[in-house]
Amino acid sequence: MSRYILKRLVMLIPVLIGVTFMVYFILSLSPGDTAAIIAGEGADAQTIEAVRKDLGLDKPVIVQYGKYMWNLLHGDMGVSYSTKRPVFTTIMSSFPNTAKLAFWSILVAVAIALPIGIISATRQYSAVDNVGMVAALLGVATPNFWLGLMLIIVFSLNLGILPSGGMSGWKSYIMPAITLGTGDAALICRMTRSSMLEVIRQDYIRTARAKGVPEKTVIRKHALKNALIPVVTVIGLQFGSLLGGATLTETVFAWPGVGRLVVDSIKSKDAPMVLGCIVMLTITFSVINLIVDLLYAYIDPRIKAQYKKK
Amino acid sequence: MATTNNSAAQAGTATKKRGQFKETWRRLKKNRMAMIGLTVVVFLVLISIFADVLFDYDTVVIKQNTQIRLQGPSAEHWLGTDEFGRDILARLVHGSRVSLSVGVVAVSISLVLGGSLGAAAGFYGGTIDNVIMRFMDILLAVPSLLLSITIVSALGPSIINLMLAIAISSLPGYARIVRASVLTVKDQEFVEAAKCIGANNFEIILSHIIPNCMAPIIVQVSLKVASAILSTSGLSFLGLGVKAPTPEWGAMLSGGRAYLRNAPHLTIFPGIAIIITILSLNLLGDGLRDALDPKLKK
Amino acid sequence: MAENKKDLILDIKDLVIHYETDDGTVEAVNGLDIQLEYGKTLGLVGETGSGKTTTALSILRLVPDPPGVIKNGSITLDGKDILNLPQKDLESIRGNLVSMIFQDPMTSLNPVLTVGEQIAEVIGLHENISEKEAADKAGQMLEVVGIPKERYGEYPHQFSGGMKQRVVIAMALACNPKLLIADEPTTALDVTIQAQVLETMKELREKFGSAMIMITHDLGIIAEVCDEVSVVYAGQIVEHGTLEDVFERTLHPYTEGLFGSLPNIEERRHRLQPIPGLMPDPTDLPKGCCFAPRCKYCTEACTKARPEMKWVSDTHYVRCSRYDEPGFKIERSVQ
Amino acid sequence: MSDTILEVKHLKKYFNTPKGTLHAVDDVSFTLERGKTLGIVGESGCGKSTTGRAILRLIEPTAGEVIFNGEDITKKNKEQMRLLRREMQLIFQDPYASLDPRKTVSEIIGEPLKLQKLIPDAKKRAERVHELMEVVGLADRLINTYPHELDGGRRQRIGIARALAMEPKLIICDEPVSALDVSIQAQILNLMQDLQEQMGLTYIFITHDLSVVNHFANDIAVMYLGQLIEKAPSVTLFDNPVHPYTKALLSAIPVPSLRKKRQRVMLKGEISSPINPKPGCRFAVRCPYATDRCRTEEPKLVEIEKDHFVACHLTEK
Amino acid sequence: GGGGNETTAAAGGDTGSAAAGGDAAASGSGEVGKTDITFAMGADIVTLDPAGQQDTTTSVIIKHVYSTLLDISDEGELVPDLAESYELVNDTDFVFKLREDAVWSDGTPVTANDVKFTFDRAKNMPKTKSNTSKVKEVVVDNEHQVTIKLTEPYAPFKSIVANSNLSIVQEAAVTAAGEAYGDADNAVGSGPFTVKEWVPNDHYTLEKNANYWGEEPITTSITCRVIPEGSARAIALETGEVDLVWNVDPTDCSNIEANSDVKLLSQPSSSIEYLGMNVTKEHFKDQKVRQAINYAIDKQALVDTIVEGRGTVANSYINNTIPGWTDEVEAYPYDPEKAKELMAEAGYPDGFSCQLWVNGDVRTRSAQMVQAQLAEIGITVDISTMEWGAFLDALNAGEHEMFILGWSNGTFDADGSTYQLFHSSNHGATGNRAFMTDATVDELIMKAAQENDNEKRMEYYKELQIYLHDLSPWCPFYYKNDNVGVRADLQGFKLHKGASHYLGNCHYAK
Ligand SMILES: Nc1ncnc2c1ncn2[C@@H]1O[C@H](COP(=O)(O)OP(=O)(O)OP(=O)(O)O)[C@@H](O)[C@H]1O
Ligand SMILES: Nc1ncnc2c1ncn2[C@@H]1O[C@H](COP(=O)(O)OP(=O)(O)OP(=O)(O)O)[C@@H](O)[C@H]1O
Ligand SMILES: [Mg+2]
Ligand SMILES: [Mg+2]
Repeated sequence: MSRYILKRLVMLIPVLIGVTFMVYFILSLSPGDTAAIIAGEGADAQTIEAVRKDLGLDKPVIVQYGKYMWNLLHGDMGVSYSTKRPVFTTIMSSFPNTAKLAFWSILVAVAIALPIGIISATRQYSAVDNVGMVAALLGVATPNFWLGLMLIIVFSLNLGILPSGGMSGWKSYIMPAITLGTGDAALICRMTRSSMLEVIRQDYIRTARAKGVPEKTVIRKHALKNALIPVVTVIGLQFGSLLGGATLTETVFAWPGVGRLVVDSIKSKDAPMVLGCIVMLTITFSVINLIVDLLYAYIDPRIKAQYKKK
Repeated sequence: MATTNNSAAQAGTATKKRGQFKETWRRLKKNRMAMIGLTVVVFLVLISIFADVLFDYDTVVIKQNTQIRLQGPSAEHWLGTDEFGRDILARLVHGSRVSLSVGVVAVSISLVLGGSLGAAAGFYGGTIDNVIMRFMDILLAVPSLLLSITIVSALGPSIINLMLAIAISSLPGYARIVRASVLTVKDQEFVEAAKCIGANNFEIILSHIIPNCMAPIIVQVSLKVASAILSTSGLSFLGLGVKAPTPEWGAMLSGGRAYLRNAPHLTIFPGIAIIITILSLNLLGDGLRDALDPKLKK
Repeated sequence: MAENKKDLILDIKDLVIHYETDDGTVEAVNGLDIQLEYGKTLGLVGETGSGKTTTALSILRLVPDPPGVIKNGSITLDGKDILNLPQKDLESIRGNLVSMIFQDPMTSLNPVLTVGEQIAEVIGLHENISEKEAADKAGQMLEVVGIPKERYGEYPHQFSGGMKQRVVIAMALACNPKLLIADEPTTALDVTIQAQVLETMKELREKFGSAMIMITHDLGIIAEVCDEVSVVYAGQIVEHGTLEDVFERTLHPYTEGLFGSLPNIEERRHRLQPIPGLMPDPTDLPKGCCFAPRCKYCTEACTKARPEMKWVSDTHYVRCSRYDEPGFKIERSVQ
Repeated sequence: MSDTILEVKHLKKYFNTPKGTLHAVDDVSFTLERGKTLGIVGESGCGKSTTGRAILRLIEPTAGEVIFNGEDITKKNKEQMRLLRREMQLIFQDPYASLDPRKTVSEIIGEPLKLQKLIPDAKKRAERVHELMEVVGLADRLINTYPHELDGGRRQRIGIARALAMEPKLIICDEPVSALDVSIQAQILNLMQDLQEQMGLTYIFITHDLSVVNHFANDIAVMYLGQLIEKAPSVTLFDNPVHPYTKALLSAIPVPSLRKKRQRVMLKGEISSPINPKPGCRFAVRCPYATDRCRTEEPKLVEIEKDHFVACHLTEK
Repeated sequence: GGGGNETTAAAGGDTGSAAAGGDAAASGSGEVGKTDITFAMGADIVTLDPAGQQDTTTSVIIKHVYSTLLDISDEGELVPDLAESYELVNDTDFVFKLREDAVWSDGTPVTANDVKFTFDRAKNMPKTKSNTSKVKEVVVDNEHQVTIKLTEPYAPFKSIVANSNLSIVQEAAVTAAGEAYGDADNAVGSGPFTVKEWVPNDHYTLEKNANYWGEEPITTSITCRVIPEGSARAIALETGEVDLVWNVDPTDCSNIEANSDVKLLSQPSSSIEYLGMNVTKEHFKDQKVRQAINYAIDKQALVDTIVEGRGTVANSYINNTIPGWTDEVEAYPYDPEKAKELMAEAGYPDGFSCQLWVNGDVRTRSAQMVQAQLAEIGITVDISTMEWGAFLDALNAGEHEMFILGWSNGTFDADGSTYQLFHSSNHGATGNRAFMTDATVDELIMKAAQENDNEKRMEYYKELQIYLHDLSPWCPFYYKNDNVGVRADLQGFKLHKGASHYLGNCHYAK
């Protein structure tokens, strides 16, 4: 098993190289002179040149990239072009916030999605199923930032029971987590439903019933665990994308997370910052995928056996 | 008795030619939710086709009239007017064109690109598979919205770039789906049978594998068009949307957010338009999934 | 025989089950009767789709609903009226009074639970004992079917097909059921393994004294393990009798066809005599005898009305309108 | 000797799996005469299908020669192979999986004609498809139906028609009837038998059902774990099985008769894994008569009487 | 509503003319209650190094943490800060006399050496380079006096030293921290507050500087929360999560006005919003075209739509709050007919097509209006919304035809509204994005800059504005209002004319 984990972690290296290269390349494509942006409005040509030299932007892209990677391999993510602060500390101050939010959002999503998905599946084509599915779909269909703003108006402004934004105490988690959670809930819900439908058609469910296992236990003990495997994948993927893709929600709720950081950095062409974020996200994303895969093994002994062999 | 039987079947042959379609359609028809979805989608497509007939672009859609700005729904302007006094309904109608075409084009691009990559990976396996899928892993490692943002800010905001960005960021999804379905189809005996009667790889992919991978792809497409529309609105929120004054739902939605409290209709109507579209595409997609998957037959 | 009701474990009368689907109503079971005595083994043979599994499921009231609907008939199991039993009582009967073995051992076991747990579960459900005792007993059951109890904690994927099927048998027999229903229990297995499993089943059945319904399409298996045979065609029993009745005094043309279809080990390269045509579409059964369209003895009258059940002897009945016509004779010659 | 259509020499097919090398087919040799039927029997996973596929080069054999009509086809290039495919065809076990669900009956049967450019003209091709359908007993009205609308028996007839389209000399039938009901099975077996008589076809008939091969084949080869352990004319094999495994196999068949009960030779255990097999007789672990020699030394296939080959140390007295 | 704005500004002042005490007395209770204040801004600060910033967001915190030689009072007057007085000893030499009691937050005295260090450093820092380009050298006369020698007479210099990016930094601290100077743990200032913490993208907190040498602030701590969404910012104020909101979006103003719990303070700002034209480009070489565009744009409609009426149509190129502004020019009236005439005269009776480049949501909205209005006189405008970096880049390269930008004058000297924007030596990046090259303009700007007599200077600026008005390199849109939202019961807050509001006196009554 540990060999398997090690192998997966080693596989991460080429992905990291690929990702950083791709992002570096795209960023260098983008219009706008980085030096001019850093130098700021009103800087003269001389200043811009000075900044350019200072940051090493006068060298060819590939050299810059090489230098970046070299430093990265030595554990140095560099300093932000725009704030001069070390990239790593900046990311570390916002990444945990995003992670916390992502965690609660997924929790909300799962708490909503699993019961609805299961009930929908066990009563396929019933009214409960239809209502549940349409509700779930509404979750996917509603643009995040819109829902966020609506929630703020209702719960902060009109009812005054929740803080409109920022990250202070458990109350401030509620609305962002719901905003993010509902979208994911929809996906998880649908996945749970279809996976559950698939599983309850299986012979072993019929066997369990034939053994006299009460219906509730059949669902809980026999069906759910089997149905969870694809659901766990979706949860893992969603969690991964929450870590990087919560930009809109973070903006609406003034959440000091990495999503805003990375978008701001993209816009200001702050390459070290963008790359730092991307590297960080890639690593966590891969680690989450790994955890998901290990979870599979925990859920499904057949998969565990496969990992052991590899 | 035998003869009557025969002639009855003979009469049926002409229609049976398109059995697969008919079968799917027959099953789809029974799914009320999916039919609602389909109706709405067809309606939207019609609206976007006939947008110019309904509202003139130059004189109604982009023409400003600040005297009547931010008016609520009225007989004259069914859905009210926006911050420049433009008719929101007219903009929504024309916006359906942009939103739908962004969705459709983005999805087509990534379907064709991602699909061929995935098909190649799945069919040939080995090194080709490895190279392609590792490349997809790289794309997949970056959250798709971030990737779109990076690409749009690199290429500059415009409809085409928006489509490209969304297309590229959803490449890996298609590659994976197509690859997976190719893999399942590839090992079916009928592919071996084709090989056995002397079909080459190209013929096999074209006439056996692709048609049999269509079901999951069709489903994916209908769902992805929806998420492309959503992504567009997200990018508009970040100021990376289509060029003004082109009406686009996402841009309308995020542009109206400054007026959320005083003139909520600016955001509510585009919001509803997006929700309805995505909802119906999803209903249709889910319905297609059920209709195309004989296992789910009741 | 049929009147002698008091020692029947199972009494199914005029059972009608339909599947109401979008594509039409599948008439899966159409007036089927089964009487089975305690401790006896009944074989059910018939073609694919003839309604064997549906009948078996209905005994446990496990016919999927929707789309399955039990239209008519009664099922009395050990004196209990199954069709009108409350859900809770049903659950206490399943796995206990009656248990079922399904065709495919590969899919009948839950892949994420250990085999031991799965056997212990049924024991725990029906016997008022502690978890520990249930586990012990499950271990014993494993030994009984010839699997070392050390393998209690292993998962189904670690077992071969034959062993899995034996686990399923252990599970089915764990609570000493009075009736065991085996739905094609060896179809998925290789011949040598099938022989092993059948052997195990035979031994155990003798040991536990359960009655059994053996569903199969393999007449060889019937000959080997059953006391009585019912031949099912289109949801009806067309011929029923003891082994000798059906094998040696075949009365129904369909039964004859079945035998004619079998390649004979003793007689090489003779031409087989298959039944022509196919089973009728279950959503559109003919008005008359369901076998009429394929029957070489078919007459005008056969296509008009469903034939009645006719007792030939105490143990043997047939559903064919022509059987008692003077001069009518099945061609099958018993070797 | 001139009548030999196929000669397989030391055919091997190994698969590389994560667990090790899987010896799916391990040194199988036999010859087959024109117009005859060779039955290959054995338990699941013993390499029957792999043998069939390797002969057709649907999978590349690891080693060995396949001499078809005097030519070693393992040395042919793609284009030559394509032409050779006209001569040798395959009928599959699973009539559901082996037909493309998106194609109509006529498309499926017409496809080989089109691909091999035998009948480029669409109209003539349609006529030929008609003929073929008639040959296999498919009603004309089915011409435009899709496979999923048909039952297993008819589907298998389509598979047969497709194989016949190119008028092959050799047809490898990979369990063509095991998915079918007995009554349908009998229909198909009769059909295949008729076709063989009419067209002088040569069959390799793969099955696990001994009663079927007995009915059908001239010679029977028994495989165990990738190896051929006994081969003899069917009569000989049934009357006088020599290898302990063959005996067990024969005795395990349930006989649908009340009078002729066989004496059971019960085997213990199950077929073991073909991955990195240990030296020695592969059947030794299950063999009631196994000796130390069996466990260490691999027996060779020897001809103990005319046309009767056995690989067992116990026969070499 | 141009007139209304001025009174709103007065409302800002009515909280007390002298100090916070006046307002506190008025409310009847002399006792001070809550003194920890939270306010909200739309973006985070960039650094705590004064020389590393020049954006308005960051300058706020710099103003509270550091001191400058001179300061600009709430009313826009130049007042002493670290320098208790200054003297222009000849045309080019300024002598600044430092306060002797001024100390750093660590207790050490602020010395002339720190001032010299600050200016020497500024000459090499990208963002302060242009502000110190006229500084020849800084001479330390004694511990509390420096002489700053300029390369040429430069009247605006006294205002420039009030710029927050020329805040005096401590030599020891900067040298110790090196490149990393500007973080919460190494910034040392001599202002009324010190930095307690800075959590990027979330908030920073300032605490009263115990060693502050000036008037002791009432506020004990100031927390700034970063809330990017305008409406969320307003809501946070209304729900009381924050006490004050720096920049209230025009669309949120009416909500704040309608809510009695909160109050909107408003005054004309020192910024101007304009449409710039690249006078080197084909169509825009022609003054008539530029004038036609000025006639064709309905500036009042822009004010009403873009800033919801919270601004004044710009009549001139200098802001109306800045000394030197003239009311003698009048904004081009909205007159499409006249515009069409001019277009015809210029040889474009059927108009032409051109590009308009913008950045950001609000300016994109303005651009849409411009587009719609220019369409009326036959000009087809293609709008490109760009990222800030790309936008500046393109403008600096002079590839553009038209653009929309704003200019904010931080020094309250008219030079700050003219030299960079119109002098021919400042093409592109430095500010002259109209790429103007006009001898008269250059001459007037230089004359004004080098003239130390204030009255004469103002004359030059008037002349310049009249000339520019006619030349029309821009179409000035409006002077927008500076809108600050506060809790209704917040006391001690006064609007600063240059939007550099001081929060040190904010508090609530008990
Ligand atoms: N869930 C279901 N929904 C609809 N029709 C069904 C369902 N289950 C079975 N049927 C139909 O009912 C009929 C009887 O099916 P059943 O499974 O009882 O047959 P069987 O004799 O067990 O066949 P087999 O030998 O293939 O197992 C068939 O026509 C079948 O298609
Ligand atoms: N493509 C492959 N890769 C790896 N192993 C394979 C592959 N194809 C077959 N095998 C293995 O080779 C062995 C022989 O398989 P084969 O399909 O020839 O058996 P068979 O005798 O036809 O069995 P069955 O009766 O189940 O069809 C099996 O153990 C199988 O798992
Ligand atoms: Mg069945
Ligand atoms: Mg096989």
